Amino acid sequence: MLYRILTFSLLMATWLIFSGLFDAFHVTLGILSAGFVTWISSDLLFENRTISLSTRLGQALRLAHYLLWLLWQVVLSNIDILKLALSPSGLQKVQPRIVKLQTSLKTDFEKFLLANSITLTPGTITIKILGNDYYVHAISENAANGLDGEMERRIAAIFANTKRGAS
Amino acid sequence: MGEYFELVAIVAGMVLLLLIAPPLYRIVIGPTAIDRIVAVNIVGTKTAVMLVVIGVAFERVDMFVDFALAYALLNFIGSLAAARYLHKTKPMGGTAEPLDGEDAKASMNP
Amino acid sequence: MKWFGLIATAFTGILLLSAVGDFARFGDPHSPANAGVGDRPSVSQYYITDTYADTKVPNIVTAVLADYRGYDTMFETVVIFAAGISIFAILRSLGGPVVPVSHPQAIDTSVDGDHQRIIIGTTCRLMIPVIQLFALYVVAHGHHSPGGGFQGGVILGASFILLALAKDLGTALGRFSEKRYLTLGCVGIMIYAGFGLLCQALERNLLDYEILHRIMPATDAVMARSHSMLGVEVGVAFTVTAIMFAIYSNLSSNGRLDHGL
Amino acid sequence: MIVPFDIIILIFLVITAVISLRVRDLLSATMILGVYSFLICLLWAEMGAVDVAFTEAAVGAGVSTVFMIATIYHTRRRSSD
Amino acid sequence: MIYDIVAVILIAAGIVFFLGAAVGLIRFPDFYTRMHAAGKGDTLSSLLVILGFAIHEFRHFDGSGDVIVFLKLLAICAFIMLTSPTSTHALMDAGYEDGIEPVIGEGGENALAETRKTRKKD
Amino acid sequence: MEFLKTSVIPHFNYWVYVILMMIGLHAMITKNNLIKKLVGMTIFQTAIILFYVSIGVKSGSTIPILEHHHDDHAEVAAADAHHGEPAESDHDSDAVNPDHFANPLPHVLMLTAIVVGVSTLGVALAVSQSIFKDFGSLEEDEILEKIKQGGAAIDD
Repeated sequence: MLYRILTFSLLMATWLIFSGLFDAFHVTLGILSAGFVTWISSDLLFENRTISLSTRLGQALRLAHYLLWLLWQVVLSNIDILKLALSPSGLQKVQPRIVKLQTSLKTDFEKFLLANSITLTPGTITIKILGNDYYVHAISENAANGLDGEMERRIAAIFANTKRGAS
Repeated sequence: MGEYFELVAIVAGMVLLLLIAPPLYRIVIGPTAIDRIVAVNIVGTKTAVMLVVIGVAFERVDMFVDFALAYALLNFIGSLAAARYLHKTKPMGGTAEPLDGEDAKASMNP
Repeated sequence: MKWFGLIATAFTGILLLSAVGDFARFGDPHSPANAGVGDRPSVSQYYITDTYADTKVPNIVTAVLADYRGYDTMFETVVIFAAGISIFAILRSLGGPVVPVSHPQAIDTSVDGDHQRIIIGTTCRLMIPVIQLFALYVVAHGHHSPGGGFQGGVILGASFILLALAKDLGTALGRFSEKRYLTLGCVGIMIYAGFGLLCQALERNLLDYEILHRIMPATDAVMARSHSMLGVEVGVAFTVTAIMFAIYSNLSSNGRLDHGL
Repeated sequence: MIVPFDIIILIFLVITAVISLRVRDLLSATMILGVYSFLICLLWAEMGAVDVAFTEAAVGAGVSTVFMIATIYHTRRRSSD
Repeated sequence: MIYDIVAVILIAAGIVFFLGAAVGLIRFPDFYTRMHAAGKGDTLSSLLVILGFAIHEFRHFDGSGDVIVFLKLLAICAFIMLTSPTSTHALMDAGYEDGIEPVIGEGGENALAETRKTRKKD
Repeated sequence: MEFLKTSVIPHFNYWVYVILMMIGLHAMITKNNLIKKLVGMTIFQTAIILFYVSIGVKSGSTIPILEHHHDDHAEVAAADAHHGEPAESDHDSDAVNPDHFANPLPHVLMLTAIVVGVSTLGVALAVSQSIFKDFGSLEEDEILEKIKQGGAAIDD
């Protein structure tokens, strides 16, 4: 029930951003729509419902902080690609390879975050996840060496205090 | 001030439109089917951006932002469907034909 | 055949091109279609100048679609519904034991990994509620910004299609089963026709929404038109959602609704 | 209506239409038809037909490509011409 | 004024990154490396261009509509950030499943090669 | 050159609509594959929609959605931002100048056509699947050959 209310309020906030009309009629429509979506797909937004709300809040704050760091990594990766693509000798530096990466992350969401972060950071894209092994396509040796596990540590730190409740 | 930024929008839009040409080149040449799909994905993202640009040029962004949002939300359904298709069918090495005739097919799926 | 096609195409093309010169210049505000002939204004000018006074709806296209030309739109919706029903009639194999027909190409040779579930599944899990909310927003705000029943319905249908693509067809059908979507399609049409018949019951013409202010609370004759348009759009959205998902589920499973793309 | 956009998009449209009909691989043809739909959505937005463009955006990006891929999955991917 | 300058700088940067992605799409040797250019260049550059226009919209603060448009544009950025890596990954994986052999540079290895071999034997 | 200036340039859109329509028609006549024919049909259909929308375009006009009317605050801001338009048009809707808005009628006619078009595309694809079930092919000549031999399995 708690999670239903959380879903509903998140969706309602999204509706208010979408709508921009705050008269009674449209807000009523918003409540109806958000309620409807909560009814048909509330189980989609949050999968694990055993975590308390305060830990969720802490996770969300740390996640936002992590996303800012990730944004900076995205800028770096683009400068990387730009250098490779535009410099005349760039194609010699393209030495693609597929490397295997072991991870100790447990839950699906952490793995998802790691996979997308790998995809967004310089020179690497996740191809497959088999169990705890990530198969990563790296565009050069440099990029492959960049996968030193810092990202994994950061992600593990986000969800650090929920290991008991999660899984 | 408004006209000045409108000009910026039109110039940016022209450049963005002309930058659709390289993916289009990839679509025309594209050795494999999946190269073409990648190019389609790029054009889709660019379309979402272009819609915002057109909205600024019309000075009615509040109307155009809605379907830029629709594109951002729906764009990956097409690529996802193509990816699912390629997942579920025989590996073809990117082409519609088996690689070297029946022998290759037999060796792949004995 | 090739030469015949080329000749026919060229002939038709030349015929059409010879008429192109008679059209008004592209973008001419005073062409007959835009400004009427002589001193008689065209109907589109009436729509632009008088819609807001008539219906209090800023989006002229929505107003014309759902109010002035509501009769047209009602049967467009019926056409969509009929398309859904005919696909059902063509493809759906009902009754009897399900014979496992071998798909011509369908051999799942993929390495069984978790990436499908983890990456695509999680993204779709996060996206689908937002897409559904956005679709409802599009339906509800058709009066003030582009959008309306058709667009919202297609987006809502696409969200279920996305669910079917991310997990499998069974998951999507578990939420939105065949019985439900056929019912929803009928309900949409009935909502639309119901608004029309309600007007007739109050002794006005079919789909003449003005009279509905008698039964709607706190509305006058103008706002009644605006609110009835919203109701009609909701009906359209229901039908379009149902039929889009019906088409997808039948096409992707070849009418057997067992496992799709 | 912004004339330079108009001309560029129309040229691209003709190119994509021809290419989508010339490819032998039906999956590619379908995806290129998706590009065609994106471009025509841009064209209508630029001509001021916002509602039409929105419909085309929802239909072209969301459903029509998926329908065609579903059919190709159950039939055959290769075309003889 | 300062907002406008920032906006124009962001848009210009976005266009430069788009250019990088486009050139990479043409020049890179195989599908996998092209995917690097396409997937990353596109994400950041659309983000930057949309952010530039968002800042332009944010500038005149008097009406409520503009803040809403600003927030909506930020929402577009968020959704592109979420969907773009996913579709990149999906296409990459689909390409591998379709049997396209990656070009391996000198000194590199293909860690996925054995999984493909075992599948062929099945 | 004179022809180009007087006949092609002012009617550029109409020329392209004819070209697109002929591409679609040619595909529908000569292509052998049924899916290819459907691709041609889609192109043909969009060409017609392009024709209709082109008719409704007015140069210098904006989209057919009136400015904000719901609150006075935004209305003033909108009137300030849109210097090209007389400010009183926002207050008095009788003073809306039709030349400032694109013609909404073609948009209405074509909006439903797109969604109906995708539904009919769905029906056509369903028929193709059904044909493939019966004949095992989507090529027109192979299907005709099988019909001539009478070897089509009517029941599957």
